[in-house]
Amino acid sequence: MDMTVDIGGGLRLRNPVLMASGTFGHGAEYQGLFDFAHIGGVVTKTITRHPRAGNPPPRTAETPSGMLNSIGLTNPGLEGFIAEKLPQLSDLPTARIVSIAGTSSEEFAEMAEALCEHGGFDAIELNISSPNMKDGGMLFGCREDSARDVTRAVKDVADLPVIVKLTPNVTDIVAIANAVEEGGADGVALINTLLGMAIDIESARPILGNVTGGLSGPAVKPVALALTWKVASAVGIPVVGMGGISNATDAIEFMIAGANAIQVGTATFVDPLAGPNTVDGIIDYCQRKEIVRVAQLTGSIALP
Amino acid sequence: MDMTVDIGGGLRLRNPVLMASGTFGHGAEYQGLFDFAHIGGVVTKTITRHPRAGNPPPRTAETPSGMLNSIGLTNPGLEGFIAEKLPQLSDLPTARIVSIAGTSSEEFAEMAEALCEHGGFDAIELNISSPNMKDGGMLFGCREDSARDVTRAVKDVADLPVIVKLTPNVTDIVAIANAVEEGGADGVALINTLLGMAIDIESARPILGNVTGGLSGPAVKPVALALTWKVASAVGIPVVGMGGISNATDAIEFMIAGANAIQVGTATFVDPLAGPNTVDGIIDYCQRKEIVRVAQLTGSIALP
Amino acid sequence: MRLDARPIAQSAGPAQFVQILADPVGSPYLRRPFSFLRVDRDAGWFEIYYDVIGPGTRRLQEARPGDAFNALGPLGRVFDPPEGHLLLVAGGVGIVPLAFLAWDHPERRLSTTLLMGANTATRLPDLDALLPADLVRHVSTDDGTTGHAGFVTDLIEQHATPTTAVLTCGPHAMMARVAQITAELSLSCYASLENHMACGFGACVGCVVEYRESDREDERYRRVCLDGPVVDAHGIVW
Amino acid sequence: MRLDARPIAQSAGPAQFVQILADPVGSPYLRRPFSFLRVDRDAGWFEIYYDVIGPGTRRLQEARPGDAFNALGPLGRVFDPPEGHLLLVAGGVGIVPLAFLAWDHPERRLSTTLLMGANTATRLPDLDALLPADLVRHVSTDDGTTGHAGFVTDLIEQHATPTTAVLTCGPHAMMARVAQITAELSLSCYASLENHMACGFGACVGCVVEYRESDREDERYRRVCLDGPVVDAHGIVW
Ligand SMILES: Cc1cc2nc3c(=O)[nH]c(=O)nc-3n(C[C@H](O)[C@H](O)[C@H](O)COP(=O)(O)OP(=O)(O)OC[C@H]3O[C@@H](n4cnc5c(N)ncnc54)[C@H](O)[C@@H]3O)c2cc1C
Ligand SMILES: Cc1cc2nc3c(=O)[nH]c(=O)nc-3n(C[C@H](O)[C@H](O)[C@H](O)COP(=O)(O)OP(=O)(O)OC[C@H]3O[C@@H](n4cnc5c(N)ncnc54)[C@H](O)[C@@H]3O)c2cc1C
Ligand SMILES: Cc1cc2nc3c(=O)[nH]c(=O)nc-3n(C[C@H](O)[C@H](O)[C@H](O)COP(=O)(O)O)c2cc1C
Ligand SMILES: Cc1cc2nc3c(=O)[nH]c(=O)nc-3n(C[C@H](O)[C@H](O)[C@H](O)COP(=O)(O)O)c2cc1C
Ligand code: FES
Ligand code: FES
Repeated sequence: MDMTVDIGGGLRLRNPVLMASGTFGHGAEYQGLFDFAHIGGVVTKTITRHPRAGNPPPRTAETPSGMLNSIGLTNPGLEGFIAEKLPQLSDLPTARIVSIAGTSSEEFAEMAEALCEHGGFDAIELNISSPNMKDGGMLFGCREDSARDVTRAVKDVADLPVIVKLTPNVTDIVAIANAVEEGGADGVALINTLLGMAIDIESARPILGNVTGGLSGPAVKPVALALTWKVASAVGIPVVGMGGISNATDAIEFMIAGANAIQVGTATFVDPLAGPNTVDGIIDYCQRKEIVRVAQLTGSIALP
Repeated sequence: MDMTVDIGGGLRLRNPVLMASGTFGHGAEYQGLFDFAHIGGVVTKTITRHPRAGNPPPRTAETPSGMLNSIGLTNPGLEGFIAEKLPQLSDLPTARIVSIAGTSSEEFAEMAEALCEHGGFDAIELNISSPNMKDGGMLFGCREDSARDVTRAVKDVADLPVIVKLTPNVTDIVAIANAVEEGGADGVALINTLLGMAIDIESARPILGNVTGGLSGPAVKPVALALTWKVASAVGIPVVGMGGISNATDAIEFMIAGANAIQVGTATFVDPLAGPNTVDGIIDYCQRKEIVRVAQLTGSIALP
Repeated sequence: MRLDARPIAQSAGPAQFVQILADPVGSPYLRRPFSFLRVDRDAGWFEIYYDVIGPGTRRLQEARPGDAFNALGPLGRVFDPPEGHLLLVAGGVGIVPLAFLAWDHPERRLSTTLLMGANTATRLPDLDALLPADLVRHVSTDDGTTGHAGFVTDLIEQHATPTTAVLTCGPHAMMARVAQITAELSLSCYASLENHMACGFGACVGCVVEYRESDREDERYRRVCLDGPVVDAHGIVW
Repeated sequence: MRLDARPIAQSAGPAQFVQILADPVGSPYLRRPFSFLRVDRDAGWFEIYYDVIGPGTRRLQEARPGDAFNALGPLGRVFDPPEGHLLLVAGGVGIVPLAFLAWDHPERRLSTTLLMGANTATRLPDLDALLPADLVRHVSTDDGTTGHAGFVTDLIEQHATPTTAVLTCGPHAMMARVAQITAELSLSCYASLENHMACGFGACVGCVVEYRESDREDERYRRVCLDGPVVDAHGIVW
């Protein structure tokens, strides 16, 4: 069976299962638990130009079938990442995607250029959709013009595939997806977290130190699937779907809706083997259904 | 203890718990199960100008801690409602709010005018936010100008309080809330359902006959709470919060975030007494916390 | 599975169902509908019988004697069987409401015949445990491992009289075929539908079935939980 | 609660913890962290001890002998107690990791003292069941119903020697007070933190605590699950 999939710009994955940004550290945390060659690839925690401490704790809160996080992009910054994390990442026997976020198109481009010059990874994911960055992170992803511009600025300097990660917190995600396609994106990834909040009624305080955070996990899966279907039906570039994927059944739903590959995020916190188990489950399904190329699943939805 | 709350236009509720539109029929379904004088009020299933059959089944699908629905505003139309449902509704010993949806500002106004002339209820809720109406229902709620215009058109003819119900499926719900306040809304209600989808991987078919539907239930509570907090912090009119409220703890979270009243929706399907039990739980909480007026809870959030 | 619940048991009638909360903490979130298999109105209990297929029925299966469940019912309309010969056509757990009719109307058993279909012998439930001993039954399996070899619907014609009324419950495709055959034979036919339900109360308008004829647009689709679960099989769109 | 899990039991060390999935069907969704109370490395089991406070611990409480749980561990760093006299200061279920230290280092018990505080006598756990018999212990209750009347932190000074090292686990306010008092007494102090955890693995960066000093901005907050759960109580911002 052929499990390989293309996710844009010539990047071919061994199989369609990636580990989502911010839920897999830089890979090292899970080493020893499973063979990374078993999954399609990993996306790093988002890197910013300068080191960031992140938001004050508490940073996570459980919600029905999901969780809120307000991590706030804790990361060692571009130089710190290149010096300390990239060497380890480069050694992983799977596709390595570096996620970056900037405060301006220029900063995005500067980071992409520095990373590409250094090398040692396979693609860039532009995080224009984090709800946990006060200095504009999400705004890029909320407007067509800025989404297009930042994509173009990065594409102008990057010689690796560029995947743009979209926020669900918009009126018309298809318009944003079209804009980044116009900007030259090799692929789109969706969804980042939904804006959410929780309050402790005994103290009347928000549970998160940062008041609001991003909702993820099975609770958001129906939203993510609807948006993946809409975007995949509208763009001509590959789509990486995510949001609440915990197992092969979930992953296959996204592929049927139009995703070329998927990412497993929060589920890894509950089951560190969620990623490789998803790969195995997709293989079982394809065998049972006599599907010879997993890519045939993509967009195979039977509409009424 | 004073459990009364104002939700705009002079409408004072006996207590802050309303039954949400589309989850309580026209009230008759639950008669006999509890005393309606125990809750703050009921909102009818949304009425349209003409009778609607609704969408093809299946119309519901369970999701993690929630459900999707694509009912599609099945209703007997304005005349049918006035002739068959309104008399029963009028007899209920609690506040009666009629939810309406139109395909144009004129149609909204026409319906509001006819209903107000007839009387027998206490307020109108404008549903400009249903994801299940193909002919434009949601579009009104997605744009500031149309949201403002439809509100103004209804306010010009209605002599009862007008509450506008907002959709969460927008980039900037605060802008929409401000627009309907400018349009003269007496209050805002939020959230309606989030757009969602589910697929059966055995058949590759969408589970809902209408492909996509609206997500509700505990899964959406964090999103609803964040948006309620944002809107309540921005507008000068009362806010009715909803989305995943199943019990008093949930209801109190919304009030602390800024809601003047709340609605119980999907939870009623799981527990028909969710509404009255929520009232009792709020009373217990206020007694324990020595809060003499429930309205003091509104906006009492302690930010860090 | 037997549950003690006097108010439910006392008022339960044929074709009605109960909505059970399989997990109070919300996983799965919605209640699950089950038909009554038997009730003892004096002792105040009712029995249900189910296939384990997903999270809800798995939780029920894990239950141990003494566990409590939140159950809401009886819901739906009582089915009053018409006079004359009654032919019950069951597939899978669709046998449950049909068995209850037989249990609840002992006086009708002599004029009732049950036809039960399955893919293969091992998929047949234990009919002796589910049915009154004096109820006449005929079995079919698709693969012929027991009883008639073929579809259960093949048996309808030979067991029907011109005044027979048919009541069916089972997989959609089977019921649709029963409706078609009975139409050809000009027999009246009722189907006990098992549409997916959210509330079970008539409030969500989710469990609808499309009627062939309706006076008004908003009555084209009607609620199975309130109008049914038994509907005139010739009146709906299969 | 005792769980058979040879690989976990064999490698578990003081202060480490285990992440237990209380419900495989996802309610509650996340795993719950619990300290080891005792382990038997030969027999291959470990014990946890918990207060029932929410959905996760309620599910554990409902467990019956023979039930299986998915547990991940041991997680966190092993705490190697420094030489010399050790003063353990516990509040509530914070006693668990401290008890494990005493169980696991029998040779240290004679040079160890445990102080245990509670609001009132009835809130005290059964110390004889939780602690090795030869571990010296002193109790305090806020209302004086048993032991010293007042805060457990009042007892620190009288039980400390100039070279005592203090290890504390319990409510945040208590640990903060222990940190303050030990600073005043110039004693070294370690705290076993119980921050809310999502992954327990270092992957989510959610369980962080703020350090007083850090070379770099991204190290200002550090992960309790990886860096801890035991941290230098004087090195963090309380
Ligand atoms: C009126 C009525 C009477 C029924 N009587 C019986 C019976 O006596 N014995 C029996 O075994 N089954 C009966 N069913 C079907 C039973 O309700 C489902 O098998 C059960 O809900 C499955 O739940 P689950 O969580 O185990 O499986 P899931 O994995 O949730 O679902 C498996 C299948 O059951 C269907 N289903 C799930 N939830 C519901 C729901 N809320 N309402 C209807 N269908 C649902 C799904 O569409 C799916 O096809 C009845 C259904 C109805 C509507
Ligand atoms: C390293 C560590 C060791 C612990 N050891 C013990 C122990 O030995 N005995 C014991 O009784 N308790 C211990 N706890 C606390 C225990 O994890 C919580 O009591 C438990 O998670 C509560 O879950 P719940 O669903 O019953 O309650 P909930 O209602 O979910 O939560 C009640 C309280 O527990 C906290 N909590 C909930 N989930 C988590 C989580 N994932 N991580 C941390 N805190 C959480 C919440 O903030 C809340 O204050 C430990 C916590 C940590 C981090
Ligand atoms: C704790 C946490 C941290 C995250 N950090 C990032 C991040 O740094 N960059 C990013 O693009 N997405 C981040 N995400 C979003 C995930 O990559 C993913 O888009 C989202 O969680 C939805 O998928 P899921 O439901 O499978 O987790 C984070 C999510 C979580 C839960
Ligand atoms: C089955 C169903 C039907 C609904 N119909 C309507 C409707 O007719 N009009 C409307 O304004 N909202 C409708 N809603 C939305 C609810 O009123 C509410 O806004 C939403 O479900 C979120 O609240 P909840 O999570 O408490 O249900 C419907 C929701 C459900 C689940
Ligand atoms: S199940 Fe809700 S109307 Fe029938
Ligand atoms: S709990 Fe996830 S990093 Fe510590």
